[in-house]
Amino acid sequence: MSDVAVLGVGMHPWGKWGDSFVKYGVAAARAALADADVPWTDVDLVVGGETVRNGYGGYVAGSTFASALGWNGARIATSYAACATGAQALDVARAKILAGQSEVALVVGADTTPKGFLAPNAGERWDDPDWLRFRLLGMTNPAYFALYARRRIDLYGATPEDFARVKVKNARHGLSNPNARYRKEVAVADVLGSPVVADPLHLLDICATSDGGAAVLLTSVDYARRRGLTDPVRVRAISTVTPTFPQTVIDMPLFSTDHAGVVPAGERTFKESLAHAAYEEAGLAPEDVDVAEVYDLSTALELDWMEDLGLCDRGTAEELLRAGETTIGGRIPVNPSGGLACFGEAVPAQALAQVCELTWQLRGQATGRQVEGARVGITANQGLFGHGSSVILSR
Amino acid sequence: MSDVAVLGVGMHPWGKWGDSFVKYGVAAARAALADADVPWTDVDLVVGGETVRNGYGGYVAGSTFASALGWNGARIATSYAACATGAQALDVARAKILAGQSEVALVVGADTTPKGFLAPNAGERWDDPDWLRFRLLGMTNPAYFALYARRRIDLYGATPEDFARVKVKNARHGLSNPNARYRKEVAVADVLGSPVVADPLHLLDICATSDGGAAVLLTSVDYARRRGLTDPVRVRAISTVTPTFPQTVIDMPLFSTDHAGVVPAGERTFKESLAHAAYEEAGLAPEDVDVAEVYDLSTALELDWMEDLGLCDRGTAEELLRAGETTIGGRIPVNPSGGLACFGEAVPAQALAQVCELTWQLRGQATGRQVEGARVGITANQGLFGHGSSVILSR
Amino acid sequence: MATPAIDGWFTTGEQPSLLGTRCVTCGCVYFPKQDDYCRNPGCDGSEFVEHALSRTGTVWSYTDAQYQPPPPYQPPPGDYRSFGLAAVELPEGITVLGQLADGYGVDDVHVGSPVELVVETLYVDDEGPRTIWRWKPTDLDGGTR
Amino acid sequence: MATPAIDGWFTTGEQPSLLGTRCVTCGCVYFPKQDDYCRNPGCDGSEFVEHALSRTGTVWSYTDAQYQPPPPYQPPPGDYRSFGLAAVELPEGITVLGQLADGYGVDDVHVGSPVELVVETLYVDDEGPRTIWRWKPTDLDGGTR
Ligand SMILES: [Zn+2]
Ligand SMILES: [Zn+2]
Repeated sequence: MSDVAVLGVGMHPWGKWGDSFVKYGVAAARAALADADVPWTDVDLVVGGETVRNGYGGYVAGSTFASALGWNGARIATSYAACATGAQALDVARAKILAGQSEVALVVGADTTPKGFLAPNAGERWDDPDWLRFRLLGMTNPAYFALYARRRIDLYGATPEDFARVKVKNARHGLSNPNARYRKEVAVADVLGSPVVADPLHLLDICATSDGGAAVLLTSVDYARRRGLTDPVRVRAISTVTPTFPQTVIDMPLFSTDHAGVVPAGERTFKESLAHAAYEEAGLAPEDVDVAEVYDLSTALELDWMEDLGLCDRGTAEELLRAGETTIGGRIPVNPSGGLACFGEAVPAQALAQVCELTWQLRGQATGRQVEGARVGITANQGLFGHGSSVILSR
Repeated sequence: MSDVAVLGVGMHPWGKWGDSFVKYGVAAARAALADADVPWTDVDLVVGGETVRNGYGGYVAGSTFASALGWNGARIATSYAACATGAQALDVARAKILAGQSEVALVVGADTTPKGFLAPNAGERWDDPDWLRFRLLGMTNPAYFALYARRRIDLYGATPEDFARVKVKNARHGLSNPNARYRKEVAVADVLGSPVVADPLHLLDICATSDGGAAVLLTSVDYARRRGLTDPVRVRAISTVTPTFPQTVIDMPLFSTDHAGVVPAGERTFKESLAHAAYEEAGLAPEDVDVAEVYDLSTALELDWMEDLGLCDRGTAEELLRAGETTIGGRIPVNPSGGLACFGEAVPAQALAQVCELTWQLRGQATGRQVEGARVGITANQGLFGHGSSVILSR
Repeated sequence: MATPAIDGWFTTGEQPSLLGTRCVTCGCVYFPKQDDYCRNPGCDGSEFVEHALSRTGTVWSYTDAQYQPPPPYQPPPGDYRSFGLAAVELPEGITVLGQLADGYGVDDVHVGSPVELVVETLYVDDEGPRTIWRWKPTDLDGGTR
Repeated sequence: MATPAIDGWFTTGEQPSLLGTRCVTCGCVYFPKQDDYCRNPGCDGSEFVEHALSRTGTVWSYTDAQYQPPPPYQPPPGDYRSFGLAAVELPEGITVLGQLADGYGVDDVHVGSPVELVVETLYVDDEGPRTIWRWKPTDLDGGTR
């Protein structure tokens, strides 16, 4: 048995609230505990998703949340993995449970983010690629997203209208999600009428940065059973594999790919391998998936992810989109939560928010955005420096 | 079976080399792989101890080391826990092995540190206690150490000469340690003649900050057996418990203790509980310990640790010290490596360096500083914000 | 005019005191102020009232800063002079750090000796003197030292 | 006199080129330079020689920066003007980012179109112009676009 149970999930709504990340994390944690009806004093492990933009308290997020909830002697851990932070924190909690070293683990991520482009911390760091890419190239995060988007246009015939349709769909999905920051219909013309940030991506193609928090209470299946839960949502896979050398797709924040002239490139791209490892671990295939939450840092990236997850063949995501198959009610709804399009990114919380959404979907509690009969859900995201994750949950 | 095997250990010598932390980490990792005679391509998990002072590459240390050693598709994780970082990284690796999700895990920590007092990162952060304690109080790390040292004087009759004797002992221990930064005899008069930094602590009572790296290759006991190792050094316990509320000993970098007026304080201090949990997990007692590596951020702290670890009664560490019982050849040698006194602190590497030293001691390979017949060793350290660790290894 | 180096952490009258908060639900006291959540693990209170801490207490331990601390410490004008530091146990069961009052050093206190809170200038900036709370020894001769 | 915005990353003559390193053991090429350890997982080489990358390649993808990037980006003097960016595949099997040469934008390239390396001014500081490598489209009409 290598499953663990998702006993409770909770979020602090995404937005621009101007409070401390700790407040969001505590609110999300208490919501998850309340959802599971488990007292804080039962928690024997707290894993924090680190935020690197909030002083020392952010570096030691596990400690910060455990202390804020009230020191109870629990073990703590703090994980950092850029956008995959939440999934890696979840992975640590799962491993401790499966190793028999924890029964009730609380995983928390929260962030307070500045307005505008994400930029490096202050100071000159001539050996830090994340600093140098701004200094030497003016290469922002959206510029990387735009490179991927442009390839869809030049290689597969995607259009800016297709990208806009992703936004339209996700905006509609998120309309009644109480934790979403943006809850407003958006038309294709709105997207195309918004300023171009990095050609071909418009402002409304790119996700904002938000404040927010999310928490997941993981327990052993035994603990869940002792509490009368015989059919909890279960974590079936957490993939956090790294690339294989040479990585031949340019990856934020780097200046170049690896050199493919000596060692041949592997058969799968990094993002494909993330999903592949998740399916292998779960013993499931793309056909088994009922719902997906993927990292739509840009609208076009959602289309990439559908193919990386094997939900359709390479170059065909636009077809599914145009046919409405990725909308709730379609064959494979993508981002029923509204995705990053409706939330904006709160780095250490985001991968956990995906797990929260899938949990609600698999329990049939996603009011106003429910994917009917969903039994298997998958998430995907990618962070800087070879980080990424794919989590599979099932009922 | 909840043991895992320490198959290889390696270090990059401590010093002030002025290179990137990545170089130290890679050197230590390759040394650990060579020590174990395991190829890098066998490693299926890399856990990095994060450094928060080296740009983005430091935040994602697991990724940074995995990438530098060459992307091989391994899983990665990055842990941060201030001074306990290395132990927490080890704990993640152990959990993944015991959960059956890894067989060969490489744990790496390395740092490049600035000269002088450790100071907060740049920028104004009026909600960050680590920033505020400098701004409002001028309260440096040595000032906290001095508070603890002074209590030993006022409560137990310790003297500055006693503190100096710790330095003299550790300097002698480290004389022939090839990884130590300082390899020079020191006399009591040298310590007492050095400038007072924070009364009663002199410059030579306080550890420096260093560059350095350490790595530990953990494997399942099965994997070790398949490689013909039937009696490897084993990890018996990794304690990373947190305090219980109210924490009544003032803890760096905080302004106050918790309030003990409503909830009564627990029976053990935080540091005592760290060791207690380690002994419980290992099924061992202080009497079983042959050798200890403890975090002598100051000379006086080594004396506190001896009592926190139960190696002697509260207030009696000076007696053991004066009687030579904590020297190699004595009843319970403390810091045979030379400790922080000879190394200086390299935060994410330090707790791993302790494990390296105990591994060499338990294998009988600690040339020039061997504790004869050592079968059980314990480590201890404490970081900021409720972090700390105690690791027990045995043969 | 002198202004506190940080807003809302202490009062500045003749009888200054540190300002913390108290959880309305369980009574736990916090300094610095805690406003959002109670850190007592058995309490999920989220309502707090301001709470002035005791002005006097006894020394838990003490030291000094013989070297100038690094930034963001702001040195007072003139050559560097060392200053004392103490952790002080207040009667309500909380220990609070502070510098020792101007002119006092490690020879003026011992573990258990009494101190009281004063407010003095920490540094001077464009807007004038910036003040901070400090602990002033009140029994220089009665100690056991 | 113009100086590179970063030392040792590119040459500045008539035929400028990017400077990387090559692992003596396995032949893998690195840009930016890798000097300490080889990142080929099957190689533990630690000796490297400087290696000039191909001056020409084909566009892997491209975009532009229509808003001024945040610091540490240093804008050139005057009002903000958008600039192009491209990831370029070099014949030896490595893809390298760069801005597009002055005056060129997203309409001048497409996936697969050829470019060559030029060196131009990135910004100006106290010591004069600071230069950077850029990709210049070389076949403005021959594309399939
Ligand atoms: Zn309370
Ligand atoms: Zn090589």
